Amino acid sequence: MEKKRIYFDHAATTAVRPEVISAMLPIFEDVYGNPSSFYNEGYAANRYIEQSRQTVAELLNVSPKEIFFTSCGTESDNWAIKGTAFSKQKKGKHLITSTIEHHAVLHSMQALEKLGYEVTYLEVDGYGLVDPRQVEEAIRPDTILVSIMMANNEIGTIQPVAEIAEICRAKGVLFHTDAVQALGAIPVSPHDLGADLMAFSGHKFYAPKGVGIMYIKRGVRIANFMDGGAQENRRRAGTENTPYIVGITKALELALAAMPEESKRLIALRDDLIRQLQSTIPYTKLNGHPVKRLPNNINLAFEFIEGESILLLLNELGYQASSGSACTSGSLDPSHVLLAIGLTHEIAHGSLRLSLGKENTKEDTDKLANDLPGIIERLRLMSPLYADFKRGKIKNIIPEEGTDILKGALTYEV
Amino acid sequence: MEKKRIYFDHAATTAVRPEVISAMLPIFEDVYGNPSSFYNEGYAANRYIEQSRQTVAELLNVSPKEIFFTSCGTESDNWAIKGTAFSKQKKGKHLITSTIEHHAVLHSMQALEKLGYEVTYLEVDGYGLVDPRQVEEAIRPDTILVSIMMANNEIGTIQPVAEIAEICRAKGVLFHTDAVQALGAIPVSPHDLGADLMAFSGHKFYAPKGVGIMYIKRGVRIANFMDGGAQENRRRAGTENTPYIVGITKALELALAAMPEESKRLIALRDDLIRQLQSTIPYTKLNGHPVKRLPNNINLAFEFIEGESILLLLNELGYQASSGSACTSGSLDPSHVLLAIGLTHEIAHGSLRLSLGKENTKEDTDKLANDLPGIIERLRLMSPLYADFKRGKIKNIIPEEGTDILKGALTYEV
Amino acid sequence: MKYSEKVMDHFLHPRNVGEIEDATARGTVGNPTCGDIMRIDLKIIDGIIEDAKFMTFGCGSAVATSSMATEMIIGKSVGEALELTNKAVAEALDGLPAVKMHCSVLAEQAVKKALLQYYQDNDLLTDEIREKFGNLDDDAHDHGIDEDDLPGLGNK
Amino acid sequence: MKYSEKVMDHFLHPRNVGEIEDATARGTVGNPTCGDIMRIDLKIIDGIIEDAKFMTFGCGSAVATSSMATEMIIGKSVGEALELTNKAVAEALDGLPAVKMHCSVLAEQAVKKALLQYYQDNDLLTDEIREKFGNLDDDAHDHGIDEDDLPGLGNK
Ligand SMILES: Cc1ncc(COP(=O)(O)O)c(C=O)c1O
Ligand SMILES: Cc1ncc(COP(=O)(O)O)c(C=O)c1O
Repeated sequence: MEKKRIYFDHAATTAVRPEVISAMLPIFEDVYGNPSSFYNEGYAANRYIEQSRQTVAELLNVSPKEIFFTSCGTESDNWAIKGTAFSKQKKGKHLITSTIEHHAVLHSMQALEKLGYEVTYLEVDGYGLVDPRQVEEAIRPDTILVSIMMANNEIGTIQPVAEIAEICRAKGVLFHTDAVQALGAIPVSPHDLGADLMAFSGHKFYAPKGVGIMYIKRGVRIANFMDGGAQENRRRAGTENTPYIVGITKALELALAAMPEESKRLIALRDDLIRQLQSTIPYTKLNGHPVKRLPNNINLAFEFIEGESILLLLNELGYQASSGSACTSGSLDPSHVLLAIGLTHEIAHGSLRLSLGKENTKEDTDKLANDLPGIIERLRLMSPLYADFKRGKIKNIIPEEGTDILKGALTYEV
Repeated sequence: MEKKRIYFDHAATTAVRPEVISAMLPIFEDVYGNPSSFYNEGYAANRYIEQSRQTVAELLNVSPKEIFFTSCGTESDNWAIKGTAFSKQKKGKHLITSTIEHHAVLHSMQALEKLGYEVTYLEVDGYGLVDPRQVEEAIRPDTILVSIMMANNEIGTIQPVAEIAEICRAKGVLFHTDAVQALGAIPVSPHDLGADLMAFSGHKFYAPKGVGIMYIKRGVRIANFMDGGAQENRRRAGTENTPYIVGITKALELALAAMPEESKRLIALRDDLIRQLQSTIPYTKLNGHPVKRLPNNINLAFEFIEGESILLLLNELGYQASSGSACTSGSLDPSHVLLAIGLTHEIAHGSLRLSLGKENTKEDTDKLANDLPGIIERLRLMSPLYADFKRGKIKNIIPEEGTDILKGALTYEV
Repeated sequence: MKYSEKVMDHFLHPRNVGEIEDATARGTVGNPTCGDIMRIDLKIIDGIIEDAKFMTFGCGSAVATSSMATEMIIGKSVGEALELTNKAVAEALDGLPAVKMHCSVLAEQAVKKALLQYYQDNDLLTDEIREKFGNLDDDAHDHGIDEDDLPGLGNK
Repeated sequence: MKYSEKVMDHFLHPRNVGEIEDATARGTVGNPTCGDIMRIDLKIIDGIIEDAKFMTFGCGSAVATSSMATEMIIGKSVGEALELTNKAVAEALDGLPAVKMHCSVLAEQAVKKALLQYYQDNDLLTDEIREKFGNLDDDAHDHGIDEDDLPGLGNK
């Protein structure tokens, strides 16, 4: 069973680049001093951290004072949302977000609701787009934060965040954007964007899991999330994880240097694979926006079958991917994102996310384009829904020739 | 200047053990899958995490369901305190802690005060000990949490936490203990102790900085701190840092295996060094308790001089240590711990912490015992306070022969 | 989350997939909304289950449990088949992850639903037997597991 | 936090440490509570600072700035010495970390306080000159730095 394994789950996490491991190793071995100390070993650690901050700042074209290292994207999101909530409660307790945010945002919002805050969840259209006018309409005098992600992790839809930031600025409301999926994939410029707060995570661009970055615009004051020592200019406590800080910086450098070429390459691979799969597999829907889409993201719904089964069969053939079917998580609900773009439960359960990355080639995608139709067919032939459909007892929801949008789709009556 | 460098700052942080680096490296290289996924690479990551949890649980003699991996000791403390506060506010908004806690605890408490919670800060005696009877007296019907550290990071004092836990249990109040300095240094048994919540940090026992452990007693329900995905049994979100989780586990295994011998060795080194320094350097006070003390901790106050200067001269001779003088942190106040045990500002400013570790030998401590008197003398000869003292214009606070406790010490009039 | 080898074997090589043209009885349980539907067809001759086939829309363990369930009842009498429990199915598969135990419940219920039809069609339903069917129409999706035991998938 | 080589040089090899037995004037500033005290002794002959010595209780930059300050005023006239600014001292040391700028302020003030004594003892205090002394008794510890710029030490 020693097949070549093909990794199509880059949106979940990526392998650490060898160059990043090489950059971190000497730090583990030699730069162990406490960065806040009065001896050579500590100065060395501190220098690595401050040089990293400087590099990240240059790469994002911001000031080093606007860059804070955190333990992950989740922490950055929690900090942005709860930090704003706790420091601005005199102004108000109302926050705005969308229904398709990552759980790091949604669950932070829900935690605030339990503490007496009020949250407006904006709906999205069939492509997963937030309408900036709805943001404007939702802002109230007591609104303290708008949090809309830059790009969605499941369906890849890229939001009009600059427009939303502009509205927030005009209304004097802080704007946070979860840019975890965006950084390294599409251009990210906090100043051009006009965001006040931005969350990033290293393991989406070949740094290790467990290190993130938080951008806080100069002058923006929010409460700390991680309270404790005076690290990170007194705004993020906890002994600094020097190796990972060096690692995320190296990874970001490499990702951004490669991006202009790489994003073109991935878009071509992506669109080719989508086209192939939609033409060979009937009753297939492309989830997310056809063009306002992360270069590496493919999300397809295959009618009549369930996602985990697809993943298991793919795994047998050496592919790694993910699905929006979450029966496994103990909840019966499939991905909240897929439901938010109007998919019925049964269609959402049959979704597959393929997220490409640097090591994927046309050979890989062609191989998948060749293998997947058989997998889908095999599962359909096992599906009582498909049998009923063939027998004319139920109607299909997705047209035979495929589609990229569905509206008002009905649920099967079984 | 290629002298052998001697590291005496193990209480601040430790170098990652080579065995721990070796355990982590293959994970960085090969086990990159998303632990929550449906393919072999993800299963592998997940297996590493669950095996680590199992091992940690066995080492601490608790259930794996009581162990959660976090990003650092600070996070564990924040979680324990804020998680309790946010989930128990119907019962009350009163918390109890001591004046000598780590900032991860104290600043979390202060953050809660800003949100309308009330905190009682218990004073300690001259050795830094909390009196369990005072805990009992401070508990009110609306008290939701008592947080007293197991061992202090600056002066090494070991608290009567089992007694305090017993009181809390009897009164139906949750008990958290910051055991960051204790784990790996002295026996730690959550169940015997009877704590509900405990915080640990890897980099105090030769794991990397940026990974911690949280113990939550089965049945104890507190709000999540890191909200987001369903990782860590839905109680701590964020993509799992598999290499560090493997690393902290390996480090804990090794630390606990070595502890029985190592703690005896360190106590002998520690007491010998204290004796030597107190006998050769006049006007020297031992801070902290002479016996109820971490095996690796030495904290001395040298009258008439300032700590940073000592550190800089030590660094020149190849030693790394730390001080309770915090003039550098922008605050004029020296360590809150040293003030809490009754030191005047000027004495507290002259303190030095030497924290020993596995690579320190008798040769190291003897070398220091030989070098330090000259450093202290040199600084005293530069000190206007010492000149005034010699001239009889001011009186000494610490007796010439040294002491381990001071009460009602006066401040100099200059 | 990882399945046992038995589960994977039954998922990858499901036994008795399909429909029985002239089935004596059919049981369909589950709900597309929840992500799993199981249908079991039985061919019963003289009170003996001569053949059983299944179709399943669902996850790996849904397929594996239906496959195993059909294996376990073929050749049995209807009375014996009625004693099939979800635990027995799960055990025969060398166990299921906690979050997947509901699949074995579904498999048991699909078998029972088909048997119920057989008992009803043949007027065999005594009060005693009726009890064995329990409340088939109740939510077949009561996962019945301790929330505390749920590992979960993050959507990333 | 790291000091410049100049600061370390003056800390490790301080110039002019000590007291002047027959000092013309002495200035002591700072406060043991704050962790630094500086004392500067001046030997002034015919309005020229023939010698200066210091004693300092304080951190590395407190020692270095007092050492540098004495160097900068020896051989100068009292009028010239009066123009010494904390900025000049800091610059002569190739800069100080932001959190340590107050040490240079202390050094300037110690010099001024000694000079003030000299001007007073010799009845040289005109209104114009009095102004140059500013408000010596004000809190010499107003760090005057943007909180935002403070890196800090965790107590660990
Ligand atoms: C007693 C104590 N608590 C908490 C912490 C914080 O741990 P970490 O640096 O891993 O956040 C430390 C060390 O820095 C400590 O000594
Ligand atoms: C959009 C988005 N936000 C936040 C996160 C959380 O990042 P992390 O896993 O580093 O906590 C992820 C990935 O898991 C993500 O895709």
